[in-house]
Amino acid sequence: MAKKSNQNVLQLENLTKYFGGVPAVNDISFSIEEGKLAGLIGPNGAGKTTIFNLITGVYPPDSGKILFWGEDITYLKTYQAIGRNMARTFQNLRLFPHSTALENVMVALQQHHSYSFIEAITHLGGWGKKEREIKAKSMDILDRVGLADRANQKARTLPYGMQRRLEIARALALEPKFLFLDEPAAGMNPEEVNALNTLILGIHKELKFTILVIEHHMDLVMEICSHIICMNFGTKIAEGNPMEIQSHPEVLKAYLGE
Amino acid sequence: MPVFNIERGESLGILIQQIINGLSLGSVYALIAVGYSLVYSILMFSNFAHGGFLVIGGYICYFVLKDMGAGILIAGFLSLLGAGAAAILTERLAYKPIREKTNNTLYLLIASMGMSIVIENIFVVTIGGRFRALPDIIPTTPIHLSGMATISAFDLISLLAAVVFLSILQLILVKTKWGLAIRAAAYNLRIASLMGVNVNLLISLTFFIAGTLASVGGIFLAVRYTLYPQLGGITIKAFVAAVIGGLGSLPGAVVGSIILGLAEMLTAGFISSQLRDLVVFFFLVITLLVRPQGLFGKDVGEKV
Amino acid sequence: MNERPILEIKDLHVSYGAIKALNNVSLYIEEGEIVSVIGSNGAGKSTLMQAIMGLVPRERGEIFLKGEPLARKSYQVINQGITLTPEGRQVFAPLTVYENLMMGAFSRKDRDKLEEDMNWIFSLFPILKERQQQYAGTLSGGEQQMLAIARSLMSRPKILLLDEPSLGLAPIIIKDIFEELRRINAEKVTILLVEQNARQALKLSHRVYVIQTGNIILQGDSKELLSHPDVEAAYLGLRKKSAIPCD
Amino acid sequence: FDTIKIGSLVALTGDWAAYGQTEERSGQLAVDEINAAGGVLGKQVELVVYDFRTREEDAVNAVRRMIEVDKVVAIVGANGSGINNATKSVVNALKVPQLGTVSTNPDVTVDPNTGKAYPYSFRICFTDPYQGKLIAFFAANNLERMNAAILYDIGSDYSHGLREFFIENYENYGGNIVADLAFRAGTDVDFRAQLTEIKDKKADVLILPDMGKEMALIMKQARELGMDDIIFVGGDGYGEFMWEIAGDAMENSYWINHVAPEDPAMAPFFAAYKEKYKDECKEFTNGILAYDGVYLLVDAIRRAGSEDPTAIAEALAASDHVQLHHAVITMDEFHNPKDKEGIVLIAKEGRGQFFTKIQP
Amino acid sequence: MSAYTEGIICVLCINAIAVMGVSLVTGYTGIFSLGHAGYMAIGAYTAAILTARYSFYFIPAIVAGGLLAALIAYIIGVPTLKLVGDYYAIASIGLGEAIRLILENGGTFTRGARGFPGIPNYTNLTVAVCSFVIMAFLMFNLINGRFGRAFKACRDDYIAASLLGYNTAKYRILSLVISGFYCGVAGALLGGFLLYIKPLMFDMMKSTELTSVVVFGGLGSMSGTLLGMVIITLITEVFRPISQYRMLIYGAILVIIMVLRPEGIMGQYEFGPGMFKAIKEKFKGDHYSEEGRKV
Ligand SMILES: Nc1ncnc2c1ncn2[C@@H]1O[C@H](COP(=O)(O)OP(=O)(O)OP(=O)(O)O)[C@@H](O)[C@H]1O
Ligand SMILES: Nc1ncnc2c1ncn2[C@@H]1O[C@H](COP(=O)(O)OP(=O)(O)OP(=O)(O)O)[C@@H](O)[C@H]1O
Ligand SMILES: [Mg+2]
Ligand SMILES: [Mg+2]
Repeated sequence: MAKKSNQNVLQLENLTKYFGGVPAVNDISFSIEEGKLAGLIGPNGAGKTTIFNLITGVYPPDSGKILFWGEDITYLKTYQAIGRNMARTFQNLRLFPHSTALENVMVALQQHHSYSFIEAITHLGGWGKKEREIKAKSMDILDRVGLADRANQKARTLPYGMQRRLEIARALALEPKFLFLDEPAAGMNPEEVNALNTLILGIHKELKFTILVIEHHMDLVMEICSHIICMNFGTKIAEGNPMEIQSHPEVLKAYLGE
Repeated sequence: MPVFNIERGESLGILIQQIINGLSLGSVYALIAVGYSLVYSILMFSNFAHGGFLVIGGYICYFVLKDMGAGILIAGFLSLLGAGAAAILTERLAYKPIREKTNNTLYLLIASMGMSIVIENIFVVTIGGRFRALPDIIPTTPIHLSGMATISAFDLISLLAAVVFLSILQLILVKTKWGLAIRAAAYNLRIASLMGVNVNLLISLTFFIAGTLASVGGIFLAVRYTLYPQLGGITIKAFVAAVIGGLGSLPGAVVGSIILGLAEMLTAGFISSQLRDLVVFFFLVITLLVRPQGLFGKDVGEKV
Repeated sequence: MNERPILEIKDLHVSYGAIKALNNVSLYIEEGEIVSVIGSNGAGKSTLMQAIMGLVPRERGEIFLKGEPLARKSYQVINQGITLTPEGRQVFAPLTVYENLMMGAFSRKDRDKLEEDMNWIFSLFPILKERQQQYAGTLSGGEQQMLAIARSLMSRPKILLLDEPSLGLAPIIIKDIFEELRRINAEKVTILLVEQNARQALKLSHRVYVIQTGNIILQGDSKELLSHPDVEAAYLGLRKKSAIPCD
Repeated sequence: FDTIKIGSLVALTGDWAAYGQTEERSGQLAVDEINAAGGVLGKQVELVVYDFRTREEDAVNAVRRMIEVDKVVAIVGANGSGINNATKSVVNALKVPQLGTVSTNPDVTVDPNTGKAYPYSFRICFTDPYQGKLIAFFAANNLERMNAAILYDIGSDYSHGLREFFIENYENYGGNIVADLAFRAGTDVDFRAQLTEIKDKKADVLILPDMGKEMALIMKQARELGMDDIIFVGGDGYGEFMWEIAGDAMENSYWINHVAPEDPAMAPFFAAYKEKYKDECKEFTNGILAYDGVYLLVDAIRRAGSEDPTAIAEALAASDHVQLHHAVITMDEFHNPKDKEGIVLIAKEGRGQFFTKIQP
Repeated sequence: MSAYTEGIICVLCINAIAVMGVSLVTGYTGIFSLGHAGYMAIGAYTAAILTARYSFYFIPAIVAGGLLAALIAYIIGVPTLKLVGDYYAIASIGLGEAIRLILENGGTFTRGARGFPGIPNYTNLTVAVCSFVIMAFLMFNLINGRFGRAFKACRDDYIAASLLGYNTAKYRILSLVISGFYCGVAGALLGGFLLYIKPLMFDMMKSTELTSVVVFGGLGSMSGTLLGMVIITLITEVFRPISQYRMLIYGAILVIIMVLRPEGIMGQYEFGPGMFKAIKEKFKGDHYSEEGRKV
């Protein structure tokens, strides 16, 4: 697939989605360049999560187009979209509650460290090596988000803040090229939000992901994002760097309430 | 030589007759399906012991009538009360401890299968497996409809009973705060109790209603057909009806029952009696494929 | 003063199997106070709230409401005038917004006042008015959070427990909600608040408890604590190891 | 050993529980009487009763346990051909005779591939082909009704067998099958759809190769549909409890049975049963055949003069004019009682009364 | 060894193979099926017809039985597996019954309700035990690894699973097909053991038994399933002398286990090194009701 010259990894063109009579997403277009750490902000109900849902194929848009690495992925099924090397976290936690933290990560990680059905039922061939690899890498990722000592605790018994970090770990385990984070800092205290800042920046620098993050913690967004898109009532009202956004009159009116 | 009401070739008469048959069968299914659906609507599991409540109701009625010589009103009342109490007891003994420990309704389902085996076999070991019949407390005398078809008073009464019970229940569910509480509790018992709902009381109440409905069904079945410990087994058809209608939806349970009754009778009458069940199950699967949540089931879009 | 505090917790212990979530926690709330509880992830804040509501069994310890032992079943606790906005929204997804609000008012006896309160709620959260007939499960995260708070307000509690009410809300909404809490409090509603947004919580509340791995390690006047030398540490929740490595 | 053990394979749970309980009681009654009269070969007889839940896998292990653990020398039961079809491999491998009570399918005693009898499989009742023929003979010759409808249980091997042999013979006698319809026992309780069709086809006799409960319901519903003139003819599934269900609809129906309840020879049995169990023996066909089954086995033990199962099997095969209560039994080469008379009962005044004996 | 003990071991092995299949589909993938006896029936009839009519050697006949059952599972699964929860459960009752009804209406080919006699006696102790060992080996391997985790992920939250890139439909079908194969093989062995089969043997009651054993043993625990199966089989054997109470006891034990340990006798755990630690933890707690964070 041919990379576009401007290296837009993700490109939304006139995306629209109605629920009943409500336009959750209304004629939205924007694009994200490779390697960017971008933010998507907007008041509650602006349509941010819906955009994530449209990109990841949870539901199809009413109209518009989604290009990913130049490929049209508008109507792909969820697992097909994810198969294009993207990963996301959920605003409302979606862990596997009865599995341990480690298992939660392994089930994502194995997507890229697979072995055949025959190897699986006979335990011959690459099975042992691959399994060990999956486990070790999963532990690494847990360690990265600070959950290594909780690896064997059931996900649902983790406190809320840790469940959020487990979600991030699981998304990382998919080894994506593009990471979508939906309110990763919800339920964290200021100090933890700071640490999350560092984590996201670290991931971004080290692993060279492109990241799009939805957040209501403005400090975080303004600090880490180099490009911000702001929406309200389903439409895009501003786009630019943090400085531009912070001084955009409409953004201030709609969102920051000042 | 034989004298028939139906002249050969009067297939309209047969059609009408089969429709009447189907409605009558469907109304008995409905009485069972509604109680079953009610329990489903709150605890979200298929209570396979429901057939057991029906048998309990039937036997209580039988023994009160036969051995105590009481009238039908007393017998019916005691049987409703008894089956309702048995339903509450079952819930308290077998389901409450489980739902307090876990959210997974599969465990409730298996416990309910266990309970249905227990109830059936309590009757087998105590009073034996013999088939019994209630005296004709509900008239089954046929009424001839202008020589075309016959309908029995029983059919009319069971249809009426189903409609009345359904309407009352539906009113309760839609109009009262308790009805709302049932639907809220169905989604999440813990949060419902956080709203001040005495969840255990609510569930007991639901089971009581379900038990009494089952008992009505049991008496009807026992009069129309026969009474024996395994009678509860035929509730499987009522389950199917409730599923076709949409689990947890009471109007759905009734409509599903009627549809199922008609489908069975028309299949047996016009397609093949050998394939009756096959067609019924086929019908079930097709319905579900077209509408996975049943005819009246709500498909609440899940947000990600 | 002779009068007992409106809510008093003595030596509360709660465990989940081997995990000790609350260890010898004692605290009190005077009538008309706003008290906040802060602490890091897993400190036991939500457990404390749930223990008050009777959602988790107490292992040891007692809770008094105006000197009388508090009921142990959650529906009875509600009927004694205490309401919790649970952590993580937990709205009734298959019910409409309107029905969720009606459920919030389930324990109310004065049902003729419901209409009035519904209007009050709608003026607080206009978006909920628009979405009255939408299934709560399809609301956006922030809208669900608003609904959860609104639902607890519908019960007109004497004591309102809030577990992270600002979760997922836009700053402007948080500001509004905190203002509204102050106003409700002025009408003699006592508030116990769990917040990650500690600075905001401290500003709003009269007193604060800091909780760490199940123990109360610090308590005092909110204004004082804001300038307390250890407060920086309290913000961090005194974790031995930072939750997220910052290389 | 100081007792001689006889196994009794009955269904005490599941859909056939009503029959199984009667068989267990009747078998025990026979054992008590035999023991009171001094037992056999100087020893007391003991009945080892196992339930098989109407399931073949269960029956197979029950039979193995009787033979291996309890060391029974012979087995009476079961009452279903399917069960005996599954257990026959076990009893013939372990060499212990088994006497089916109401197992009427020919395959129970005869290997369909070789046409020879299994050495250890027997029955005390007549077979499906014979019973089917009796019903056909009776309908065509005694009743002179030539337009028959059949309503059979699609899930039952018994019902299938009877239906097949009835059709074959009835057509030979010149009858017409105007309707051949099915239902499913257990889940179906409403037969009006089929009956409506039968009514439309103007059948004058309705053949019911089924078990009691369903037959009762069918007759009741047929009369409700205004089918006043059709005659019901059934097989050995008849039971007195049917009156309770079907009531007046039973009147003047005919049943081709192994036994007749008012057979004077059976009166002591009914009295003793009532005395012992404070209950009427309403499922009397099963009861009597289980009761006489025990007597036949004990007689074979006596004739064999030994507790050796093989000797008992040989003695059983050699049964010649053995006087039992309900009949005189002579085993033919296929281990079926030879030329057993069909007893026709007519349902009248609340019970099944002796009508005639037929032997086509 | 006495024929009685041998018989029990054979039945145990046959049932074990069947319940492993059901355990995979119900315990691991979360598809609640009440129709798996139907797949046993397919396996049983295929092997019976092949061996008795066409004189096949028994091993290919058994494998053919398993494969045909798997194929039918695939054909049934593709359209119906989009149903979830009790809806699939009720539909599966219908599907299982449909298979049986087709066999009953199969005319001379299946000999209908009268049953199929004269199957050669190919299931002896050795065959049963060997089949069990092989099938168990493959099954335990399968669940210990990526497929086991994937099945569980689809069970716990199919939306989350698909957002991890899993084609959940594919995994659900795969799991059903494998379980169909297992039940088919079990059915084939059962035919060779009883030497006579009839459609009624594979009714809903049988399906229900299979599934309740799985829940009884612990959803998501293969060893629990096997342990549960042994316990249930032995209970029915041990209580044989008090025949009429047997089913009562069976039902009561089912209820009591669910009440005392709803997660089944093994919970989610497998036999193995980590088991005791895990079980100890399990007993200490963590049985608290989950919060319904459904959305
Ligand atoms: N499945 C759905 N059915 C109906 N309405 C929906 C659905 N999903 C979203 N909506 C509506 O669309 C609007 C946008 O929702 P979305 O979840 O995208 O908001 P958001 O920007 O993520 O807000 P928040 O910050 O509060 O999470 C909301 O008003 C919501 O109520
Ligand atoms: N159901 C449960 N089973 C076992 N352990 C639990 C359970 N619920 C909570 N815990 C444990 O109890 C401790 C306290 O949890 P709690 O949810 O009260 O923390 P919290 O202070 O509310 O954290 P957060 O700020 O992240 O919400 C944690 O270590 C958690 O893992
Ligand atoms: Mg959102
Ligand atoms: Mg918390």
